[in-house]
Amino acid sequence: NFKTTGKITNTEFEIAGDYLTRNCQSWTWEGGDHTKEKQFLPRDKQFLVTRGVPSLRRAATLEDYSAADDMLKSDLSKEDEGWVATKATGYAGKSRSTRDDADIPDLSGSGLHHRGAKAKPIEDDIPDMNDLALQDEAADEATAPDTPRLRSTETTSDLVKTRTYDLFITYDKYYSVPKFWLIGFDEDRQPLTTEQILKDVSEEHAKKTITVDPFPHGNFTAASIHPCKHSAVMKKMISMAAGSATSKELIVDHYLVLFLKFIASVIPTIEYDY
Amino acid sequence: NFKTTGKITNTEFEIAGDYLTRNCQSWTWEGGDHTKEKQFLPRDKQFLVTRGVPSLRRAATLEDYSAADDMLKSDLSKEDEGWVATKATGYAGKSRSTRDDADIPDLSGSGLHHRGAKAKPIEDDIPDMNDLALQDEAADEATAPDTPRLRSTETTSDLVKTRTYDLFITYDKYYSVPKFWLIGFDEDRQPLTTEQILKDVSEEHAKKTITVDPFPHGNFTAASIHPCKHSAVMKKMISMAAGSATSKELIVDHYLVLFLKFIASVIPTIEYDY
Amino acid sequence: MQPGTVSPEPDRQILRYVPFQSKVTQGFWQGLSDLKLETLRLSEDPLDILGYFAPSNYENLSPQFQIDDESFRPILPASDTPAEAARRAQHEVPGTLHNLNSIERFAAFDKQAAQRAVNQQIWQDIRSGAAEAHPQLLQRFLLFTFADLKQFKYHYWFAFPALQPPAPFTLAQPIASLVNAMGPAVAQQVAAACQSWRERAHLQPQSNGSPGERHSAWLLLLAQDGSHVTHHPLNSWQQVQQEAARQQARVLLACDDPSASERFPGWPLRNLLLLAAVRWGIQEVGVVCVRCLRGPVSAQRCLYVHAHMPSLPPGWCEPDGCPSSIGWEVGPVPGKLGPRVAELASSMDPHALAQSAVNLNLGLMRWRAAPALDLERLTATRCLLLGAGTLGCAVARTLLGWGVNSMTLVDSGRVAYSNPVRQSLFTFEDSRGGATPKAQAAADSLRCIYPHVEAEGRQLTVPMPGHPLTPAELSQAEADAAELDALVAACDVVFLLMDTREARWLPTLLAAAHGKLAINAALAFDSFLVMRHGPPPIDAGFMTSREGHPRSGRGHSAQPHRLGCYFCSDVVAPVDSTVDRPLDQMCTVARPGLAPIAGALAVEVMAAVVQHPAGIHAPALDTSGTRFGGSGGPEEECSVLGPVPHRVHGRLSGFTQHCLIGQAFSQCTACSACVVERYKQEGWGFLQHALQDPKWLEDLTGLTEVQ
Amino acid sequence: MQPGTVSPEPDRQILRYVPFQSKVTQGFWQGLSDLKLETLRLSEDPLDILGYFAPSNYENLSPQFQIDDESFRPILPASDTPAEAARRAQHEVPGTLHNLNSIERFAAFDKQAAQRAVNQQIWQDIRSGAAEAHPQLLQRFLLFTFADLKQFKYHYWFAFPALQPPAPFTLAQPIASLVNAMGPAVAQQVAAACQSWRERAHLQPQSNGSPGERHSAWLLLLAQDGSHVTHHPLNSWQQVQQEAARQQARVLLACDDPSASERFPGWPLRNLLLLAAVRWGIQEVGVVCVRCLRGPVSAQRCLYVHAHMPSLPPGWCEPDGCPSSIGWEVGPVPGKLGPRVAELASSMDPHALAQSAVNLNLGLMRWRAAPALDLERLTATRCLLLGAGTLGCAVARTLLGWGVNSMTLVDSGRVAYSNPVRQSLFTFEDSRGGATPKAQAAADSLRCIYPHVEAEGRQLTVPMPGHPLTPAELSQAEADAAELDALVAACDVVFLLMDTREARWLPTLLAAAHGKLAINAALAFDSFLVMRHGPPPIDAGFMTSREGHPRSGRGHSAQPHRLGCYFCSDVVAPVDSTVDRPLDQMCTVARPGLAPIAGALAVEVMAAVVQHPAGIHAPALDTSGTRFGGSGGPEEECSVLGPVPHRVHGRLSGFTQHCLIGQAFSQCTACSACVVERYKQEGWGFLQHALQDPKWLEDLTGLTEVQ
Ligand SMILES: [Zn+2]
Ligand SMILES: [Zn+2]
Repeated sequence: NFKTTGKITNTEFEIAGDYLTRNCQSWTWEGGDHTKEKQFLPRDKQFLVTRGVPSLRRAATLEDYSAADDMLKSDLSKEDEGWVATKATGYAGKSRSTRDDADIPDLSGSGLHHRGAKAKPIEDDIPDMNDLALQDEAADEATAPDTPRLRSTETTSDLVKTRTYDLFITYDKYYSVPKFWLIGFDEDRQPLTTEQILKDVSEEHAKKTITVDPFPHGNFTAASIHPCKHSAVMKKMISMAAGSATSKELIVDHYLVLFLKFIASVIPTIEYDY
Repeated sequence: NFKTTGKITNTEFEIAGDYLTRNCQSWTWEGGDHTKEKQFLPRDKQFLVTRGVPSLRRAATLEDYSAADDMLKSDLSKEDEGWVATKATGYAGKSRSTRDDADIPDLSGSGLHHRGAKAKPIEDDIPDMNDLALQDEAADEATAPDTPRLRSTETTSDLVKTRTYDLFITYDKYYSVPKFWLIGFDEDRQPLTTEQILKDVSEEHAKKTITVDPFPHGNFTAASIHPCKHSAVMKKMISMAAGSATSKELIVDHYLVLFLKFIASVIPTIEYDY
Repeated sequence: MQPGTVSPEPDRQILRYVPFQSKVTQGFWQGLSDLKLETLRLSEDPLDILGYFAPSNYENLSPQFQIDDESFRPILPASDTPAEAARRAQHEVPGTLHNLNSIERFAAFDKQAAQRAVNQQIWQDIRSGAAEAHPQLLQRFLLFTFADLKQFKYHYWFAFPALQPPAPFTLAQPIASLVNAMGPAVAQQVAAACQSWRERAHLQPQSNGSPGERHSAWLLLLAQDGSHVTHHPLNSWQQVQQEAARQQARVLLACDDPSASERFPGWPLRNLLLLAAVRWGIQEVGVVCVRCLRGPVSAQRCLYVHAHMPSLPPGWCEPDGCPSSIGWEVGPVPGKLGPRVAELASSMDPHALAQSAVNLNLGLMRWRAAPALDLERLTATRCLLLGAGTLGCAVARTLLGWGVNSMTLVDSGRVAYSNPVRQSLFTFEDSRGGATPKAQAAADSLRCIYPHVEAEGRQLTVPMPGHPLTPAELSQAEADAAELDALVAACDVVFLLMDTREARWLPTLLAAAHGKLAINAALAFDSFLVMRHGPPPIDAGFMTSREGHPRSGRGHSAQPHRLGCYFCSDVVAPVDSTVDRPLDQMCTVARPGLAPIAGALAVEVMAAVVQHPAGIHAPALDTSGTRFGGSGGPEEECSVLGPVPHRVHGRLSGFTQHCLIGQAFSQCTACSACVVERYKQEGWGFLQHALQDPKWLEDLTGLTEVQ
Repeated sequence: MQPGTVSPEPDRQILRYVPFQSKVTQGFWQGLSDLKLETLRLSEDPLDILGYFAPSNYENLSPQFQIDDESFRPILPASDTPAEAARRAQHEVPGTLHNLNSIERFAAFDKQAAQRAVNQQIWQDIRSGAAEAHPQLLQRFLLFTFADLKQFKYHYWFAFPALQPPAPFTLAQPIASLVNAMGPAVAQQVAAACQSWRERAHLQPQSNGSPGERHSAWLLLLAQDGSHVTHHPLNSWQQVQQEAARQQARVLLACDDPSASERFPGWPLRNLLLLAAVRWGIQEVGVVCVRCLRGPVSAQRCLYVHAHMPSLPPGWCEPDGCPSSIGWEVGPVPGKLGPRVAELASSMDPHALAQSAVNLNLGLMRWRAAPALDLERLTATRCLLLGAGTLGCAVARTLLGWGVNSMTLVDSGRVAYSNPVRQSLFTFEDSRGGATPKAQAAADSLRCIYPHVEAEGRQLTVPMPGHPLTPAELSQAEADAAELDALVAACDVVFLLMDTREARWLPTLLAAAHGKLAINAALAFDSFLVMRHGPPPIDAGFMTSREGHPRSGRGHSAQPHRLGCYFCSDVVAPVDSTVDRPLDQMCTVARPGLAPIAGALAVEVMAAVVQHPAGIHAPALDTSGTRFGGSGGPEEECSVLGPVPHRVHGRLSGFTQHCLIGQAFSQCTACSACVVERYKQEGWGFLQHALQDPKWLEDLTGLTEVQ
């Protein structure tokens, strides 16, 4: 049935979620705010989540289209063309592993003072803390060297501060499809604005498919990908996946993995697992 | 010009108003609230007024159509048919003088407790005034006998309490025509509601042409006849009046008299002068 | 204080006067309300106001004393204009207003003390000569009020104090009309002099530049032979008296008389006669009570009163010998003194005014455009709006415009930030926090627009086929379906304004089951469909029971005499050959102009159906003029509001619009007889099966065989 | 309090740790804001909250400690659900929140006292064994906040206290990856045991029924030959130690390590090592710092740390000998301790959220329906709405729907009681007292719907020909005309939405003079006209100067390449053969659905023109497909939004709609070259003449000869 409609039931969502968490352990089930529990899903399997996923590059800098994407795009009918972008990694899988980490040019401009035009020099706002005799603490010899905000030649640290994302998948009963949510954090682990998030979204989709809504299982708002065309796209992807000779028999368990491949074409910059 | 358009200028309004007040002295010019003065009219000639005009019968009981009305109606094009009612006295003049004063059947139901469904027996609301030793005053032998609320066989009074109206004519610059306003009072001289006023309006016009608006030269609201079709009707009336052999040369001075004849077809029950 | 009372001479008739009947305009009460709210607040200090009276102008009419919005002139801030003239046709009289703060204060206030204070003023004015210069001062009045501003209810009581002479004035001869008393010729002379006085008064500007004051009383000098009459102000009594003696002429008193009675003069004469007795010391006087007829002074209507003064005891006229007075107005009980109540909610309550204005405005439509319009039939139509989004808001607003009074809005959502710019019943504040249910917010908004509307919001999810329910959800869905059934049963028209096709299925079925008119509107990006559903299969004469399976496997076995529903066109019907894409199975992205157009058209289609004598059975006309349904009479083609369409298809791209007709389909999953009957018989049992398994529904109707 | 400090042995490298980088979600700040507003108010009492960390999961990523909306669980009202499990993948750590009321309090608060209190708690938990049973207790944290709720600005400062041993822990051997330290086979065994520990933890429900707690540290028992590894809870140290002695096995400490560094473990190891030193009295220990790679434990990424404990001076471990701590987070200035600021106006300010939601929603249109739509061109269009009645309100609302940001509304009227039910920007409250100017009320209402719109209201009367002006009114009319001229000059599109024909004349002329697009909508009882005016005569290539009188007396000398204006059809033009009654010269009585339809269509026509590359010169298509204007290319026929009509005529009676074309008329009184030129040259002098004497205007254009 999911093959013909591209939709899944809540039960199928649970099956596919179990498959995903087994195979991609960075994804886990959670229950969220119990006062917002949806009765059609088990109490401790309300949604799927993976946190702190790094995003090293902005969508605009991604030029390494995968051939599979073009294939996918060309095969989709006009009806769905908005959905699968040309400028995206995605269907072909983990092409990101081929990237050169030195290729992070646009991070140099980001950082603390990058939080929008409104941000005044932060020092102005911070009370004088000289009274607090903590200065010597910074000299603690057991503290590891400070993590640079961008990859530099400094050898004191092998760490990098970069954007990260918390990602969620909920079940949208209205459209009978999964719904994808993201909350972003900048290099200083402060929340990204929607505009900033859009830089991590394929240009084809930015400002078109992303909306900001209250997360149904928590007390926050998050960006989400509008699910109204998910079923149509999923139907295409399923038929293509089934058609390919190499693929084993496609069962509903694989639905979310396929779904995440599709999402990867929308948000090519976040290196989550699937 | 007024003959071809049915409209008059503010200056012509003044001329016609002077003619009306000279010839129908119950009409007078007034200045009203000076803070609301219209600059296009003299300060003491802002509007025309006649007060306390009696209305002895309700429109629904008037069955004495004048033949001239029918003539007028049949001659008006379909476009204006809403404006001149069949059930009205009017163009032919003071047919009311032929009325039999005994023909006031519907007044018997009116009176104090007729002020709408909401009115509780008024005694409930009135504080006990027994403390005020005025009872003997009522016995004053120099006070004339009480005026009955309806014509009765009682011979102690030759007066009658009936509905009265204060009538106003303003100039509507937007439509370039006079606008007619009315405030009604019941047999106890208390303000009539709009619904009650509508009983004095020809059935053809009630709820169609009457609106309630703030009076432009005072601090009250009043019922008024919507002026949007006045020019069309006046044009017809002017051409008919000019066409009749008996009439002298029609000049703009006569405009308001003609206008009041037209209004008499809308409000056949109020015996104002023209 | 009164040195002594003297009884009237027994052989003369006592002179009697008609009291004023007070007339208070809504403008006065409005002004008082504003004054109390903005200036007076809790002050009970007496206020100077003005009252107005005029000579009688119409026969038989009882005398009136008017208080209106201009009565407040003395206490309003002085404008830069010169002092106002008295109103041309009326006399302006000073008075004192005591506005009290409670009904108890109104009852307990020492009115007699206030009365004595006015008595004293009048007495002073008589004795000082002020009343000769300004005769209106004789008519000073008192007004007590209590304004219940919440209920727009005004308690009031007037006193028109008439100072009591030691004994009543009497008639030296019976009262007669001026004509009868003096003969037609002299009477005309007298009337002409009075008319001249009245016309002249306001033409003479006063020394301070303000217009002349119209005196309510004056003197007439009547030549012995009646050949000529001159008029003179009251305060020229001495000179006129001497002139009269010299010319052998008579001096008459004249006063504007509000009474229309042929037998009794009005109230103002009382204090005037006392002035004559006290100030001039005369024993008798001839008085012309001046009355008009539709403007000019009428000799016929004027009275001639020959009054005989009581003899004033010595010392009676001293300053501290102020007489008592009478003059309290009678109340609602005839003959009994007492306060009155004006209840002005309907003319002053803004809610009532709004209602009245809206009704009158609606009535304008019948005036010339649609005289046969049955407005009541429309306004009484109870409407159920399923969906309170762009379409729901647009429909509700247009219904308000038609005066529809009862609306129930159903929606399961809450107002989101992006809603207000397109959903015309919501504001940013509703979307704040995203917590306000749409149905509730929409109903609240409708009441804010028009407080009289009976609008109700229900937060409810319409059960949809193809959205499987878990056991936990079943009971909620059952309750929702039951509530929806009750809502449809209780309304006259169901509007289907949701954003998915499947959500329209159950309401379509319910409307058919209850025989209610269903109006459907659906949007695509730049096109819309607005349609009415046909009458239910049973009403349309279709057999009510399902005789086995549908008669044949042919897909197009439409019933010839019934219009279809939204779902009847799921298989292409012969009449409807245009594109019939699933208009709603996509995201609700539409050109912003689309929803207001489709919403307004939905209501206008409803209005046309409601106004058609055949109602839900009204025949349909398409754009080409082809007619469908009805019994054939040409008069049936139109309602007052024109031909009634079945399906209106519109496109913003190219700005086209067409009316099409789609027949009912006997295998329709929503309105066919078998579905409606099954629902009527089995209720939730049937629904549950259909919701959980739409395929079963297709089997049931025989649609499966058609596919 | 510290009995003595011992310096590290000089020959060993000091063990160094990567501090946490705090990560606070918007959900936490939202929750804190709500809590402060609704519960805390001015209370500064410390609050129990929760924080979360997990082992490193991605290479190179700095360690993070998360606070989010779930952090408030301890202080929210207990629900009826059992105690929550820790989040599956993360460790739940107790912390203390000090939310302070002002920036000064935030600065001055005695943070070190609070720090000492937490030190004491950790010290107690170490000494009592509680931290062995619940190792997360070692990671207690402190959070200081000041929430500026008006600016959505949050100051905060974390401390992750690490108790200071008498001397630093040192490395008995250099840090290495687990694989390098133990060889791949053993490393895999160890990693597998750690993975098993992690998976097993939450599967074992606790005795009270709540799900199992995932311990962040545990023990490993490693067989001498590395052949097998078992995991044990921390508080079984004694037994495991004995077992190890018996088996000749090694006991290793293991802990989930948030650090991704190949050279430094994360912060949690610090207090864990102190526990080992204090509680177990050991001198050295092998530690597996457990890290994952996208989920499962990665032997490659795990570190092996062989730590050497400092020797604890006698009495150091006494209860009252609580050590001091370090662990304040660095601020925005690298390397410098200090608070941070989160500015969340754009994600928490409802106004910002509304703007973002509306923009995103608009963007949806480009996604599939109209990818080429130039939204910016539309939203940047400055619109002037002449008339704020039924049409004006409908147009303004549809413009809002399109995201148009700048609107100026002009109306001279005030909101009447009958308005709100039909004029969709007003409520009953606006009509109360009848005092609110419509233009102002409409602009206010637009801002209530969408706070970001730039809406302005002007109370202004449009001068109209045929309404003669007195000398007193002339100067006002001149000022009004000048203001109108300036408004037209400053806008991009003029909407003509008045209720008289004559009021449209001057704006039509002004739009032509300034070359602005004019969109016109007019209503009759059940029909409407929506049209765009053609380009001005000069633009259209028409000769600009008036060469004497018009060329001929022929009435139909229309210019072949210009679309007409509203007044061009005053003489029947050849293309426009349909009924062209004066739609507006009657009372504004219309079917309620008409204004929303015409208003929406007016905006959609404007949108189509604005999207067309030729703009005001876009060719027009009528319903039959006839094209008028343009240079002829087929690509010119449509804008992104479809063909652009000239005149859209619609009727509610019969529900029809047609597009017609009307050519410009060279004798037009409003848009002909001679009129436009004269206005440009003479300004008010010309207008005054035309307004006072429309006949003169007819003479001027030559219309008189045509008549
Ligand atoms: Zn059907
Ligand atoms: Zn023109």
